[in-house]
Amino acid sequence: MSEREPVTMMAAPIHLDYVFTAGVAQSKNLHGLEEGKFIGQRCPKCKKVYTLSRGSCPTDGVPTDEIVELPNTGTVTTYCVVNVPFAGQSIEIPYICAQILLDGANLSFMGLIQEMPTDEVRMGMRVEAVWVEPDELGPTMASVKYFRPNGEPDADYETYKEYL
Amino acid sequence: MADQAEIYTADHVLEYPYLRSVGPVVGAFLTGLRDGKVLGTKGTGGRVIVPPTEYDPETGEETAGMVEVGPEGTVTTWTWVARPRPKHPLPEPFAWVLVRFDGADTSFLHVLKASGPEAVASGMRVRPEFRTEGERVGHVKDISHFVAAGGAP
Amino acid sequence: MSERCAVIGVGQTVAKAKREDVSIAGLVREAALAALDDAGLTFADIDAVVIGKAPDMFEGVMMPELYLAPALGAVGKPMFRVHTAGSVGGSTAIVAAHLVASGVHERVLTVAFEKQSDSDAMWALSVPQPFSAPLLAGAGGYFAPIIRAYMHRSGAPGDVGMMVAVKDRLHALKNPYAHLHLPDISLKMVEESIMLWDPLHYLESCPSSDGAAAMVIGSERAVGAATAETGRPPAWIHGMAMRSEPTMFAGRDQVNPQASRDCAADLYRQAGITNPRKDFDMAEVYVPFSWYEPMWLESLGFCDEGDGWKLTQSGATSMIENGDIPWNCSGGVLSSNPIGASGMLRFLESALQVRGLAGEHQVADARRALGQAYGGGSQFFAMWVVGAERP
Amino acid sequence: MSRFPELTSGSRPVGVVSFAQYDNVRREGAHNEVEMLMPVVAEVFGSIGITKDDVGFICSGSTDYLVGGPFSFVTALDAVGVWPPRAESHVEMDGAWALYEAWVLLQEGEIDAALVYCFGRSSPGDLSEILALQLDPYYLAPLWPDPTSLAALQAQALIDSGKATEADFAAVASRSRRAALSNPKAQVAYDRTTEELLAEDYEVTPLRRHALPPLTDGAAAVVLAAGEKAYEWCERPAFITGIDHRIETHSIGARDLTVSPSTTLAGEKAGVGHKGVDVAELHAPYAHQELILAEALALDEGVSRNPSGGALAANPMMSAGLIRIGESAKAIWSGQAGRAVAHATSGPCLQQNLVCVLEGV
Repeated sequence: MSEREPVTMMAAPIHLDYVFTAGVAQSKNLHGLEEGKFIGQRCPKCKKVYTLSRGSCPTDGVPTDEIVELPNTGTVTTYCVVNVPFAGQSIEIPYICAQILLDGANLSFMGLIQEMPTDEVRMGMRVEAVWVEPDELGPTMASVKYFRPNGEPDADYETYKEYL
Repeated sequence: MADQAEIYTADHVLEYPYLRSVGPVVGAFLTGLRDGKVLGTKGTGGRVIVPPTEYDPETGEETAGMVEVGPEGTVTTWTWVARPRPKHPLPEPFAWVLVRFDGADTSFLHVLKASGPEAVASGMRVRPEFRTEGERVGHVKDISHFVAAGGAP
Repeated sequence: MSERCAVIGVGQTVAKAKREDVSIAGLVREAALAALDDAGLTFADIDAVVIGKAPDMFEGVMMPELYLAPALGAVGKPMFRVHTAGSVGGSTAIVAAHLVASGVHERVLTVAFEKQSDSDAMWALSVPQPFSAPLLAGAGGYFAPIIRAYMHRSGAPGDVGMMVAVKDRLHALKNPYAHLHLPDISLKMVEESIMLWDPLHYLESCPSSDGAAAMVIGSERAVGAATAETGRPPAWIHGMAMRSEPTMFAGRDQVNPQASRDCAADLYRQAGITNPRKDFDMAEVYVPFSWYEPMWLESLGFCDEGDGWKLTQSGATSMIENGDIPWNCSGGVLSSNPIGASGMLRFLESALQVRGLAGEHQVADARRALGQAYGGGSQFFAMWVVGAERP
Repeated sequence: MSRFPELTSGSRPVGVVSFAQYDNVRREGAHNEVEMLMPVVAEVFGSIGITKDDVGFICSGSTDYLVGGPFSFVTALDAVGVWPPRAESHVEMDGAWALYEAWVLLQEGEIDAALVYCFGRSSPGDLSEILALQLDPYYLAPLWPDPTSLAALQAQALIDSGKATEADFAAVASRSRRAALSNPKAQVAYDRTTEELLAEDYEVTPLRRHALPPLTDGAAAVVLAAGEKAYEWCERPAFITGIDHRIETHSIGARDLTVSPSTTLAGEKAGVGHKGVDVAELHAPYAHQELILAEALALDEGVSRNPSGGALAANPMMSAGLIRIGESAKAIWSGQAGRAVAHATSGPCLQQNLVCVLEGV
């Protein structure tokens, strides 16, 4: 028996199940996504409009309880082109990962850009959201398939430089 | 919007097949289990530490050498689990036991098969039931469980 | 009211992609015992242990300080666990130093580690959370757009990042503990490496390493005893600071975060630094992606805003080119990245330099050095200044 | 008479001047962590009329595994709003240790006040499985022992030593849940006799349901203030005259489970025995652990133990320790106690323990 190699490694699989609660504010956002709409929330103190809010204004620490419906269009503030496949990621590489500032919002979020060559993406590019089919809409960001150029002229750097 | 008050929940799975390198001391113990033996190491003042670690559990000083202990041992404390949880080592009611192997100065946590709580007591003599040689891989579960050894404490 | 304190011992493991020869305890002990040895001490001399690491999911051990307490000789002592994301190695050292500066303890052992080969770092950092966008791009995907914004703002030419990637790897050749030893490193080699997250090439990104770092921080009295025992000088702590800001908020400057600037200002006030480029002899700064060197050069006041890339381009930060303000002589995070320990390695390397014990990557007559770490979405900062002179 | 008590630990008097906690509940289904923390932070500042601008340091305690993802403390920061940037730190420990870090910093005199907060939810996952991950990853975690089974091994050892009986465990539970009736934040409170409790079935021997803590979602926050600042914000601050924490070895097979030497040592360092104690808030998740802790701290019969109901009334992870300090401070503020001992624990079978002595003047 002792001729066998000494043990050097040990498998230790871990599997844990959770049930997450989105919370009040996030549920409002998710409800919007389920209906094919972006929801913003305005801070009562600083008046900034937050997308994908978890319920608080990150600078004031107070509930963002005023609901603001946001349009489908926005501006790419900055981006990168991803050339590396990630576990669990089914998007074909290369793809564009961009910070998108919806019109009327004061915070950008990361979104996928499609329907264009990756080497033509630029800061300030105007984009619009493409949603999944109505029967596929759900309370998740996956309801937004991706963003694509909407043909408008690029936004002036001055208009989004604070949101990089 | 239909129902403003609806709160969404979502299932989430945190899962990963960790693969741990075990180093020389834990490795020696696991190798021993795979080969059907229980090993300890010598800590500060010659105390025999089972299961062995690279360090003395009190002083942190380096431990030295492997010594075989057991295979029989004595239960130092126990608890009867009438309703095992899904990840527990045994599906049927069992006892968790701390076992001090003969020749060891510390105790080892494992499970004991018994007919019921009345058949378990601190001080009882027990021995490990190893899995078959082919099933053993170098893991603490190479010991399937403990059973009463029958001898007097 | 705060007491003088200094680093009196340091220890680190060799960083490797997989340290398959040790357990987690074995890894942290390697660094801890080396630090004790350097200080001429044993576990019995230590009053308290402060440990830091990044997310527990790297190893799948929740609050591993509980399991590691005996391995670090902490039984019967206070043991403390810090977690501040990527800055954790730095903030752990700072928490340990405060235990001495406050007069609570005389000798504190501080340890930081990551054994990320037990899992997969990329997985652990991007566990998909419900309700969030299913766009996974890893840490580089988060930072690359910020880098692009910096390039846009500063007008930096596209090859500056590659210069940093080469420079830090050349430095690493002088450091036997570094994970990456790439003797053939060149701009061409970086340029030809795969473009992971445009504008970041593979070789402009940090590796994933197993490793640990440890230091012993002592009071003035402990310093005297250690120096008498070992003959090795201390690294006096001249100042230390931490700052945090939210991950995302309207108008946030992610390129040059306010928290970074505020942290440096507080630090420089404590240490009497008025001209960082002149007052420091070297700096160990958390640069996980090449472009963070010019970005932090600006943020930390080594040059005017917009000029960081010029400093890098001029060779000022290269010890190979005898630059006047070498950065990351150890090879930095670009050459070794055991995430939880990476910040502490910056602090540790700055201490090694002012003690004159950095070996081949020693900056001649280094008297004062900066150690910096950052984490999260460039939102958590930890910094210290160490010097050869007693403050 | 001095406005400040004599200190055993440190040299600068630091007082607990405000405390707030979330409603302890089995399952907070509506609100996420940020939404739970926001009202707690608002209350801990608001009740003494200050804002985040009045504190020079923020320290929090929480753990990623309860949330199921890395960096859970990062989003929690948005409940405070750390802007402009703040000196801030986080421990992967109970909030009681976050308070310790803040207390250390306050000793140095650069800052005069600090916010400490913590949160923990047991409801999203299976706490019995999650806490198994706290154990030695080679020898213990692969067996997935749950914390109640480990506590039961300790309880059986206590019985075998002749120091306590199952009836003693039930008496602790009966008293704690009765006391909890007057604690509006308690999750489990009832008026049942020891005999009634002993009629319950075993969860795992020798522990019956009454000896176990509830599963709790909760959060808590404390404001610390040093020197005169403490009196500015609080009529009768609960000054920390002693604070210390110690850890034991990890393996429960290498420990005498019937005693808590780390608590004894921390208690000595914190000066528990220097003067009489009126109130002791002990973080004993399992009923028998209160007996071990009381012995370790040499508390006499005159000490009111866990008047809040303790962790048997509500046991929010990473928070129940800080809540013991908060409840002790409340007893000082109200004049109900002149001197109180608060205790926090972490790890399997009381592996790590913190003792904090609070005094009013």
